[in-house]
Amino acid sequence: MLDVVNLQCTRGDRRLFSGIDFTVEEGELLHLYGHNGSGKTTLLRTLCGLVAPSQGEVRWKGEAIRNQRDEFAAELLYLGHKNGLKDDLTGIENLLVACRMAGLKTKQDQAWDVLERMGLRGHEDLPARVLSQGQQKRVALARLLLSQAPLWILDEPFVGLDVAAVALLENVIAGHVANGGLVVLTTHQEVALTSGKVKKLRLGWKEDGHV
Amino acid sequence: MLDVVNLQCTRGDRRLFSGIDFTVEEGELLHLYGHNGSGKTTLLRTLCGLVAPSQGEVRWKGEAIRNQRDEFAAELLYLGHKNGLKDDLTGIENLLVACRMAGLKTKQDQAWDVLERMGLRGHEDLPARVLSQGQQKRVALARLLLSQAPLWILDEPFVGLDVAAVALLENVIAGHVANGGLVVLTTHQEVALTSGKVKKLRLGWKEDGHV
Amino acid sequence: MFDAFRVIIARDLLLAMRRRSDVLTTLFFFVIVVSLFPLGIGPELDTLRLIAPGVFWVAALLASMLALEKLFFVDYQDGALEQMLLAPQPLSILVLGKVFAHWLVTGVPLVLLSPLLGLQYDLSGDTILTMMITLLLGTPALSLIGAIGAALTLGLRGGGVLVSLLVLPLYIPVLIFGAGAVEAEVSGLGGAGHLSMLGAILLLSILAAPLATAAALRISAE
Amino acid sequence: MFDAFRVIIARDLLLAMRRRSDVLTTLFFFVIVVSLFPLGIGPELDTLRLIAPGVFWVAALLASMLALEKLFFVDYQDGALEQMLLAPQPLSILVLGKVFAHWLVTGVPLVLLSPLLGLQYDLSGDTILTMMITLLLGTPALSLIGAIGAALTLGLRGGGVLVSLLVLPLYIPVLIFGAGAVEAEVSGLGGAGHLSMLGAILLLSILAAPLATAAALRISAE
Amino acid sequence: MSGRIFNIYRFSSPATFYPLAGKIARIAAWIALLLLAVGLYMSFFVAPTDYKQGEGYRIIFIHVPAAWMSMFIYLVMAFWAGIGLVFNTRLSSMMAQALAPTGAIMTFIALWTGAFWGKPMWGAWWVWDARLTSELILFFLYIGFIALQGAIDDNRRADRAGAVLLLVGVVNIPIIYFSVKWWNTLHQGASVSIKNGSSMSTIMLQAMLVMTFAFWAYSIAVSLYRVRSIILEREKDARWVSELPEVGR
Amino acid sequence: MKALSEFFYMGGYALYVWGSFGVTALLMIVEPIMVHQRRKSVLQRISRLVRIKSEQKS
Ligand code: HEM
Ligand SMILES: Nc1ncnc2c1ncn2[C@@H]1O[C@H](COP(=O)(O)OP(=O)(O)OP(=O)(O)O)[C@@H](O)[C@H]1O
Ligand SMILES: Nc1ncnc2c1ncn2[C@@H]1O[C@H](COP(=O)(O)OP(=O)(O)OP(=O)(O)O)[C@@H](O)[C@H]1O
Ligand SMILES: [Mg+2]
Ligand SMILES: [Mg+2]
Repeated sequence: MLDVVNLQCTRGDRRLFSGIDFTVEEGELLHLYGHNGSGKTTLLRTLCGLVAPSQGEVRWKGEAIRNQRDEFAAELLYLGHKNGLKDDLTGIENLLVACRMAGLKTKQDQAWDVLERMGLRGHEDLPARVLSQGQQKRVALARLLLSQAPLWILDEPFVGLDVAAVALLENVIAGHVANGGLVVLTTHQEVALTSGKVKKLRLGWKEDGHV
Repeated sequence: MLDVVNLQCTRGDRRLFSGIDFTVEEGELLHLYGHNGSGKTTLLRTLCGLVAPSQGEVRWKGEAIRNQRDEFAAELLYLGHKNGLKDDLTGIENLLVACRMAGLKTKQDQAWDVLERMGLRGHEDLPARVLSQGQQKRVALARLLLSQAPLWILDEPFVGLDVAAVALLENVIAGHVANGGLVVLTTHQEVALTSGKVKKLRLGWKEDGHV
Repeated sequence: MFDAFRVIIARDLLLAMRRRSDVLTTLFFFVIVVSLFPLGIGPELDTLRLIAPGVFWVAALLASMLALEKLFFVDYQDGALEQMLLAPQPLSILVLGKVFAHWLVTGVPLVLLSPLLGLQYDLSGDTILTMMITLLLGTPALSLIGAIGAALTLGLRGGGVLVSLLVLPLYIPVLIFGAGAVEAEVSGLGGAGHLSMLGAILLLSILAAPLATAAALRISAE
Repeated sequence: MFDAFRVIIARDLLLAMRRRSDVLTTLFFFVIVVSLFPLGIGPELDTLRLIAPGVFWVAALLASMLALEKLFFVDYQDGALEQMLLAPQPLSILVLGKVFAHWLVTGVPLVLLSPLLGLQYDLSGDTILTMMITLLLGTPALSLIGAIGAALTLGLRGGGVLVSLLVLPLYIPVLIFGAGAVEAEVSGLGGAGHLSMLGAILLLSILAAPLATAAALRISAE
Repeated sequence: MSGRIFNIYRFSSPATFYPLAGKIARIAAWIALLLLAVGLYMSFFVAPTDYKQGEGYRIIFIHVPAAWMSMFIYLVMAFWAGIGLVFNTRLSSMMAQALAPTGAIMTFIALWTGAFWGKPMWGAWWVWDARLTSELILFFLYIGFIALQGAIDDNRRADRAGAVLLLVGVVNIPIIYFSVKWWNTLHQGASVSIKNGSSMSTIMLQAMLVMTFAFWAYSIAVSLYRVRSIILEREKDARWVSELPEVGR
Repeated sequence: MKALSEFFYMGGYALYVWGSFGVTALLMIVEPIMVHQRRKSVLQRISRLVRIKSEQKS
């Protein structure tokens, strides 16, 4: 489904990576890893089409994503380092807006349910600004529970989450993969993904473990 | 050295915690934990004197910190969720400015050495803006290697670091504790601190593991 | 497509409601500029009446330029812009929605308040009416044109000046026709010609600006 | 203590150098405001000469007010302000340093450029000289006073309006004495009285403003 | 540089364009020097004193060519930027970038000489007249473009952002030109009409034309020389750059 | 001699005529110099790059 062909990215004067090829099929998870600054975030943003590669291309269902921007966007869910929450909207409002922008017809009570499942009961009505770091992340991740997109691209989704939330998120991801979804994620933490096929890809030329 | 007496903090309508008492002595590490939103960050900021508690007080060497603000500040190093890096300064410049503001007379080449130890060789001269998430964190943490403050207060210092950097940071913290320093930190990751006395404190009323 | 348009307008208006005082920023700035002049220049009504159209229009232009800086910046910083770029709708529609909401919040209050301020300058009823019409036609054009500049400079060092520098030359025709229409009205020449030019500029910018802005956003967010 | 003062000035100047164009923001804004008026009002030199002192001073005031918003905001957002609050030096010294650097970067260029703009308005040499002196005394006072407002509204929603609202009443005396001095000079009355009032305002604000600002920062950062 | 059709693709590669640009630049530089010498001689010694403006009118021989070049260069830049945006050719964006400083300097010269002309003729350094204003705005457009390019570190982003700006700006130029004109005719202001009575004698016209071509050649020479540096800066990792004779030392 | 000083006097317009021509000449001399310096510095940087590369290879 998602094919990456001979991808190369340059930032400033530095070539971050080149000649990257891989494929992610339905029911597969790709775990990107590598040391800090190896280019994981850049690669994920390239997969989404936010960064134009300096060489090579990304294909979705066999066609280059830059030729089918809207179609691809409809099948993609990307969560980056930044949460994309509006500080002044409450958790509920943030979730609803994000879903509707993605073209979903999410109902008010669905959103309440989902936030409760994410452990935000009693905090749904606070503006995102006063939520703790981890609670903000949870609001952002709640979109996963409502999404119908087959392809999830997640940049360090576990950062700032407590133990229980990490377990929940692992479940959600495993469920998506089991249902035939595709996931590409990065994380420095060890993550147990019980079901589905897990691929790994290491970025960076230096030895892993290099400080 | 650091005494906390009957501390209580309220945010908005919610009482985050109350009746907190503890002491951290030289050569001790306090590991704060608790679920997302339990008030860890708030507690740390109260310890620094950035947030005024609604009840109780924080004492340093037996005296309330709000009566000896500058003296306490000279013995304290706080690193919060936000890195405090200026986007447009390079790593080196950021480090030097931060140290000098803290009253240290750090030399240029000391700073270069330290950044190299933090694994930023070849990136010292880039503006912080273009560094990756983890590299920015490393620049911020480099201050630890130069600091002469006995009390370190660190809010989730391991977030975004790769495996090697986590190991390095654990070493640095352990070294500080072994030399008679005091450390208060929060983290969700399991962290092995080999030497020194480790105390733990759990915040939040709900069961840990509650999502 | 219209869904996305509606959602984004609703979101931005809600946000503006939440930061009620932000809505007032532009308006307040407009009021300050217009009211400070009598303080700086002195109270002679003849001089004031003479410079009124210029002062009003310059104030409107400055107010609009200042409001611009934040048009996309907050979305850019908290990552909401990335999500907009990845939304399955044409980006220019979303841009149009954002600009429209922005205008509702910053432009319309200014138009509505201008009669009150006109009294300070002892303007006649007709003049005030013409002034309102020019502002009504001109301010959306300013917002649309300004959006291009805001998108181009997103996340750049010193975005502030750059926006002004880039946008200013594009604003000047609007200023000239806007102030010109009012002056023509005052001097009895009739401002119809100027007004239709303003209308033409507005139309052109509705058609072209969202496309240019969308292109600029894609470039800047990279 | 002077160490910290020096470090913070050096840091802020370095930052300003990095964002070279940011240095220009205020300057450019000033130039724009001053140059737009002839476009809005029309090209008669007599009218222009009449309104020049007012236009220049209003422009300087607006430029200073706008630059303020960012005085502490960036530091607040990236966490550098927390580090400043925790530095082992009196906060008011740091504040004074920051404001001084800010004035060097935003105020001084404006003073230096005013003669050139004066030519556009066909002002005489004496008038231009008086204008420069008033600006030299007035702009640091504006920066110092403005810093209080900026600190008080830090991180509040809609900081923008609030700053303007809080700061404006304090700015108005500076505006009146500043523009007044120039006008007195033009009309041959001599602006000495106005100038000494400006000097007094400046002294007072050097003494009181940093303390007030430091207190405000502690409150806002909580 | 337009060349024959089948040559366009070949010369749109920086490696082939680089030496060609060097050659053209050298020729243009010599032409510029020659024409400047002739033009200056004509404008000071051949052209007669104007009966109305005395010797002061001689400013026209640089003012008008500079004013024309300032507008023409902007159009050329917009053309290159458009090509760069549509066909994604790096070279055309580099051309746009290389032309900008020269265009800004021409605009500045037109403004400066105009001001130095205006003082004796109109009694004021500056009036808010139609042409003056639109020239000032053109100067802002140039500075804006240069500032935008300077503020962006990434070359590709700078190219594309600059192109969007240039294209929007070029739409604006006729609007400015006519709007400013219209605005001013309503105010019979203090300004003297630029079209002064004295119809130009043929010899003056000839001198002016020679100067115009001199400025033209100068602009070509300088901008091509500059584009060579830009090419090198951007392609510094390419093989052909490291094999250039001038790099060896 | 007199002709020369008369020439420079420009019928009373000396400041304006020479002010214009002078600044124009200055700009047209400075611009090529700056372009040339830009070229020199680029070439220097590239030679350094090439040297570093060849050292790395050997
Ligand atoms: C700062 C002041 C001035 C500026 C910015 C300026 C700008 C320009 C521009 C842009 C043009 C070309 C317009 C066109 O070809 O349509 C031009 C042409 C010309 N200017 Fe100026 N000008 C200034 C002052 C003056 C003054 C003071 C005079 C003489 C009293 C003057 C006389 C001319 C003449 C004779 C032409 C040629 C007109 C033609 O052939 O169409 N300019 N100027
Ligand atoms: N303009 C530039 N000049 C030089 N290097 C740059 C520039 N922009 C980005 N980089 C480099 O590109 C890399 C960006 O990497 P990226 O953010 O993709 O890393 P990452 O793998 O996500 O790291 P982390 O684990 O820290 O999140 C960094 O090494 C950074 O230094
Ligand atoms: N104005 C307010 N009204 C209500 N609740 C508030 C307000 N401000 C903050 N809070 C609550 O206070 C808590 C802040 O907690 P804090 O940031 O200290 O958490 P934390 O333990 O650091 O969490 P994390 O692990 O996610 O970083 C959150 O639960 C938040 O909802
Ligand atoms: Mg990353
Ligand atoms: Mg926290």
